[in-house]
Amino acid sequence: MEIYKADVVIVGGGGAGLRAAIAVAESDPSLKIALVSKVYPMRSHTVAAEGGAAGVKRPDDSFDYHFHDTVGGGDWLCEQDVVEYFVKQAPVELTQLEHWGCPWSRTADGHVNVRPFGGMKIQRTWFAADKSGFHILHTLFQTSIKYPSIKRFDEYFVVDLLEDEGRCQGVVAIEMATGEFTMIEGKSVILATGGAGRVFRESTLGGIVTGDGMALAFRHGVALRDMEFVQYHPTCMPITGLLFTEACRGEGGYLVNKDGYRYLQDYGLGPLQDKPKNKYMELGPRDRLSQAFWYEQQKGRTIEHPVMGSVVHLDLRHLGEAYLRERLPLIYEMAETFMGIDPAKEPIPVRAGVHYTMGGVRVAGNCESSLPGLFAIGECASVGIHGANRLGSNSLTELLVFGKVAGDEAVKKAQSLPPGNSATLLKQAQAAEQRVLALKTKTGGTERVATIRKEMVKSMEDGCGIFRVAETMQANCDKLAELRERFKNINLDDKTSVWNTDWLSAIELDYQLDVAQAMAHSAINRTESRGAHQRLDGPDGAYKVRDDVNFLKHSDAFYVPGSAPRITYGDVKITKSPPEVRVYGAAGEKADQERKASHV
Amino acid sequence: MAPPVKRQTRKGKHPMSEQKIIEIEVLRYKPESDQAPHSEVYKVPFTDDMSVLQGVQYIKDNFDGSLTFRWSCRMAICGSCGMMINGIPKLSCESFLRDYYPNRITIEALANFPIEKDLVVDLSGFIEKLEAIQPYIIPKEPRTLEQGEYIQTPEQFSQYIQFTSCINCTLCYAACPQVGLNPDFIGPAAMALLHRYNMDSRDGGQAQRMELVASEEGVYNCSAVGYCSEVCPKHVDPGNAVNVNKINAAKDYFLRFLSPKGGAQ
Amino acid sequence: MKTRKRSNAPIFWGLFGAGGMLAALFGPMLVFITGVAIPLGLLLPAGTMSYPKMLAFAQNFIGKGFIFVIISLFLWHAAHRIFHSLHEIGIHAGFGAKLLTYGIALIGTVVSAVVLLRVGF
Amino acid sequence: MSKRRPYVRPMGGWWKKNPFYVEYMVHESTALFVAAYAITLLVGLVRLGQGEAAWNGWLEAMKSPLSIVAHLAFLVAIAYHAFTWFKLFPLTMPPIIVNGKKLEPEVVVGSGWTAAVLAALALLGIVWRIAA
Ligand SMILES: Cc1cc2nc3c(=O)[nH]c(=O)nc-3n(C[C@H](O)[C@H](O)[C@H](O)COP(=O)(O)OP(=O)(O)OC[C@H]3O[C@@H](n4cnc5c(N)ncnc54)[C@H](O)[C@@H]3O)c2cc1C
Ligand code: SF4
Ligand code: F3S
Ligand code: FES
Repeated sequence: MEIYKADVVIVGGGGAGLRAAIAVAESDPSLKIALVSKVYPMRSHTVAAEGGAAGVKRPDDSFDYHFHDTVGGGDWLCEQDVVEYFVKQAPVELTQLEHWGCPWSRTADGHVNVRPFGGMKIQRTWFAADKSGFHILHTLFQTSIKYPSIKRFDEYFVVDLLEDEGRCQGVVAIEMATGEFTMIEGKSVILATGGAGRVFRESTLGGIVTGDGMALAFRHGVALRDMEFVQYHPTCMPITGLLFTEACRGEGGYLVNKDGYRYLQDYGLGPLQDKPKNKYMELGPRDRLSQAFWYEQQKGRTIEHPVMGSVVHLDLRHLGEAYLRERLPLIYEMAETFMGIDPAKEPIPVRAGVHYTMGGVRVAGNCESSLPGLFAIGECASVGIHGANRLGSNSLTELLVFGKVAGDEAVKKAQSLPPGNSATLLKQAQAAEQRVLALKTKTGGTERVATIRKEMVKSMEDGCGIFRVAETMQANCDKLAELRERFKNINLDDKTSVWNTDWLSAIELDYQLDVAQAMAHSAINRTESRGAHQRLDGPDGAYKVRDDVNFLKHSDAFYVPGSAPRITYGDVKITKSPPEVRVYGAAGEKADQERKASHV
Repeated sequence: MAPPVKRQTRKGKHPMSEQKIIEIEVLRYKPESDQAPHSEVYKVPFTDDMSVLQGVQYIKDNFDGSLTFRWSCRMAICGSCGMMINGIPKLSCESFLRDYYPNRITIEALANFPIEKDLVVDLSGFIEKLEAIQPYIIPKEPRTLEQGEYIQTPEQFSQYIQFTSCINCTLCYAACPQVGLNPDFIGPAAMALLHRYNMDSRDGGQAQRMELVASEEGVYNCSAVGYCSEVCPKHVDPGNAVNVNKINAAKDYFLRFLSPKGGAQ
Repeated sequence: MKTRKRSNAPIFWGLFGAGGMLAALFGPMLVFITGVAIPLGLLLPAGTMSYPKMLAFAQNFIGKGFIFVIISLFLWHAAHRIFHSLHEIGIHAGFGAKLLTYGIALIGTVVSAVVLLRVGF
Repeated sequence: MSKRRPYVRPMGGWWKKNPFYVEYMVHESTALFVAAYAITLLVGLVRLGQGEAAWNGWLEAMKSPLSIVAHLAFLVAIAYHAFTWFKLFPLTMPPIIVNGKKLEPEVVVGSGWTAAVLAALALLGIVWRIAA
């Protein structure tokens, strides 16, 4: 086995991982950084983010507004002290990115421009046309090349964490090009492996978004927090799940049902607005919009299509071709190539699809998990800013803010800790190697990776949808347990070493099953409705509403080998925003005013 | 800012459901058992909304799990899924099976790169080239974060924005015969990225990057074939970046005799 | 960082470009005049290219320059392209290929310069 | 020991594989005609230097049917060279920005062709004037 001794190991080359790597390299150039990623960094799924990144920019905005939007948007399940830090750092980090060359869209006088986004009181979303994630990722990747202390392990697939003396001390990875194993030692390990949305069927996520880091930490006894909260995005392409960014609505797009009626006015988001108005109508939060879609479907007011299923229309026609080409060029092209639709002439059929995992590896405000030396950042982490529902454009900023925090913390660790015991670590790494190799070489199984995966995503979609009831959730839990069993009987078509993606996808499937179980069990145990977790059941429909008495709590899922995860609950940190009724549109504005009045 | 889309859109609009069968011929290569690549043909049922990538995924999921290819985003932005489709470098996620039916479609790993396995090529050379061009802002006038953002007028912005759209898909390398003939040639996408930084008003690194531009691996390997720009899915026009830098490098070459410091060594 | 060797291509590339431009602007008409119209007696007055006229042209500064530039740059343009094409069809850029292409262009340049100097001013 | 064994495909005959490349090779091969024509002119120049008889001999040779046919071929090839030379301008030249917008490729190419036609006519005119 190859051995590499680093000071800081970062797993994941997306926005979060790259930002952390740069933070370490800048604050102590003498530290050796290993940046490990199963794809070349610029392929990471951050690349797909379209809309933009939130950070206070305009004089009429304030940190306080951003704070309240975030906490309210998260249905009060946010760690408020962390949110306070986050909103203050946001503009600093976004400016830093500008200095590194990110081509943010500008106003005519040459300043960075901001656009409105759902659930935000004042527009504060920094954007680079509708390729914000792409530009952020490429800027970070290219900037990272400047630092010689960052050693990249591109197309290395991490299969286990190494733990000794009660702290995390490295990782084991497969070099995909050879199929051979490498042990990478480090005094701290930062997980930045992204989300897990691929446990669902119709999703906006790339094939690599399989929850690896979550499962890695989970198996080492770290809690996965708030896993039941899975965000459905209201405007996705049917079948493929590809995303039409919220910026479509931020720029003034309408959502209409089969009668051409802007149905959102019926769901507490009205009254009707002609121009985009923050927190009204189409600029309501995602959970509400996806739920409205579901209700429209129940009422038979969606458009039924033989192949695409139930859809509503995203109407951009009134914005005109020139404006669309300037502000939403990617969306324009996607509609043209993938659907054969000219969005300046026709409305785009859309439906809700899985988009984001609010939960993840539980970490404190300094991004460290309960396993010392193990950090988590980005979508794989739950640092506490998204609560029960993430606001669009907060997560790209999260990558930067907490990437920097974790990098700085990892530097402190690396500077103060002695090197680990290589011999012990190597033994562990070799055991991991044997375990993972066995999956490839074993014969006689009858199950295919693709079959189990297909059944898993179907079951998750049924059991953890926009609206949930105990019955299907239980069926989902049972199904996942069954699939866990069947996974043991898997057989690979490819038993070679070089670039064996059959093998890697089996390992991913193993991760996915763990993460899916954490989601399913967290969901069934939360007998209330909050943010993205909406139930329709309970005695007299008791679970349809928020229950702050019993569930103003984070859920923690713990790994139990060979069995369903154990779910426990932890407190939510509240500093200055006690839970209120979560309202938008005119009602929201009124509540805002009342709050202001009571504060003076 | 986006240049007009040349791509064809479908007349028949929404995907229809009837299933048809298309033959997909894939160039396979298993380094551990094959001496050289060989073709295999698969019969794949498809619907009109299916991309070539989905066709290949279908083969992997249903016929042969050992078929190997890169992919991720499915939306033409991550740059992983490039293949030669009927001899033309394309992103397989935004090419559609219906456009080839009823003919057989042939798929091969991107040209001009060594094949690692099946449709996966060795990109390490390309990555080294990207790293070599110093693809980061070398500040012209350093600025602190407290001073806020740099101001960039629409004119300044329009100078470089087009060259920022490169997704590193390497289709242009597969399209450029000079890359095939001389693998050391720095190539179109890397030059486009270099040009992107040179043209950015925040950057002052043009002179530092000249050494590479003007070197034997640099721009003069290009003979203006132009196919790189033709196949670029993001309208980056990398060929223009290469050719404009021939002019820059020539200026530098002759002017270095005049100026005391000169350009590159 | 790797040290890189500076390419000398700008010289050849510059000559190639200049020649290509001239050929594109004047090539077709020149061919037509010298190779078609005059020999066939079309269009232009008889004696357009008579000895005295041509000699005078070659003795005139502008005429001299024009002839020199056309012949030599056309040759350099062609040499550069042919050199690349040889490489492209698999005859690799060795000394032989250079001699055959740039060598001929150089000889042509020298010869035309000598003749033009010798016809006097 | 790594089991990698990257396979490098041969380049032989690459230019036959795609119509785009074939066209490239065709326009590159116009160089042969440019060279041949330049050599014809060079021979003429040498003859001119050798005196009137030599020059007239060259003029005579230019009248041979073989020469006429050859020059017609030069004409076609070099005209094609001119056509493609300007067609490549959007690729080979820095973009021209007018009022903050890049000049459309069609405009650039069109201007090139126009310039070529004007240059040819000017040349013809000058020759005419000198001759007359
Ligand atoms: C279509 C779309 C649009 C979005 N738009 C927005 C938006 O407008 N605004 C916003 O704020 N957010 C948006 N988001 C959300 C946001 O983009 C993501 O949450 C964020 O980019 C995740 O970044 P990350 O760095 O955590 O992970 P990723 O970018 O997903 O990176 C994960 C990294 O981990 C690596 N990795 C994973 N597993 C392993 C392993 N086992 N071994 C080695 N490496 C591994 C991968 O290779 C990759 O490099 C959007 C998301 C999507 C899908
Ligand atoms: S320049 Fe175009 S073709 Fe080349 S890598 Fe970039 S996006 Fe791909
Ligand atoms: S195809 Fe190659 S030769 Fe030049 S113009 Fe493009 S780099
Ligand atoms: S899969 Fe990402 S570009 Fe095709």
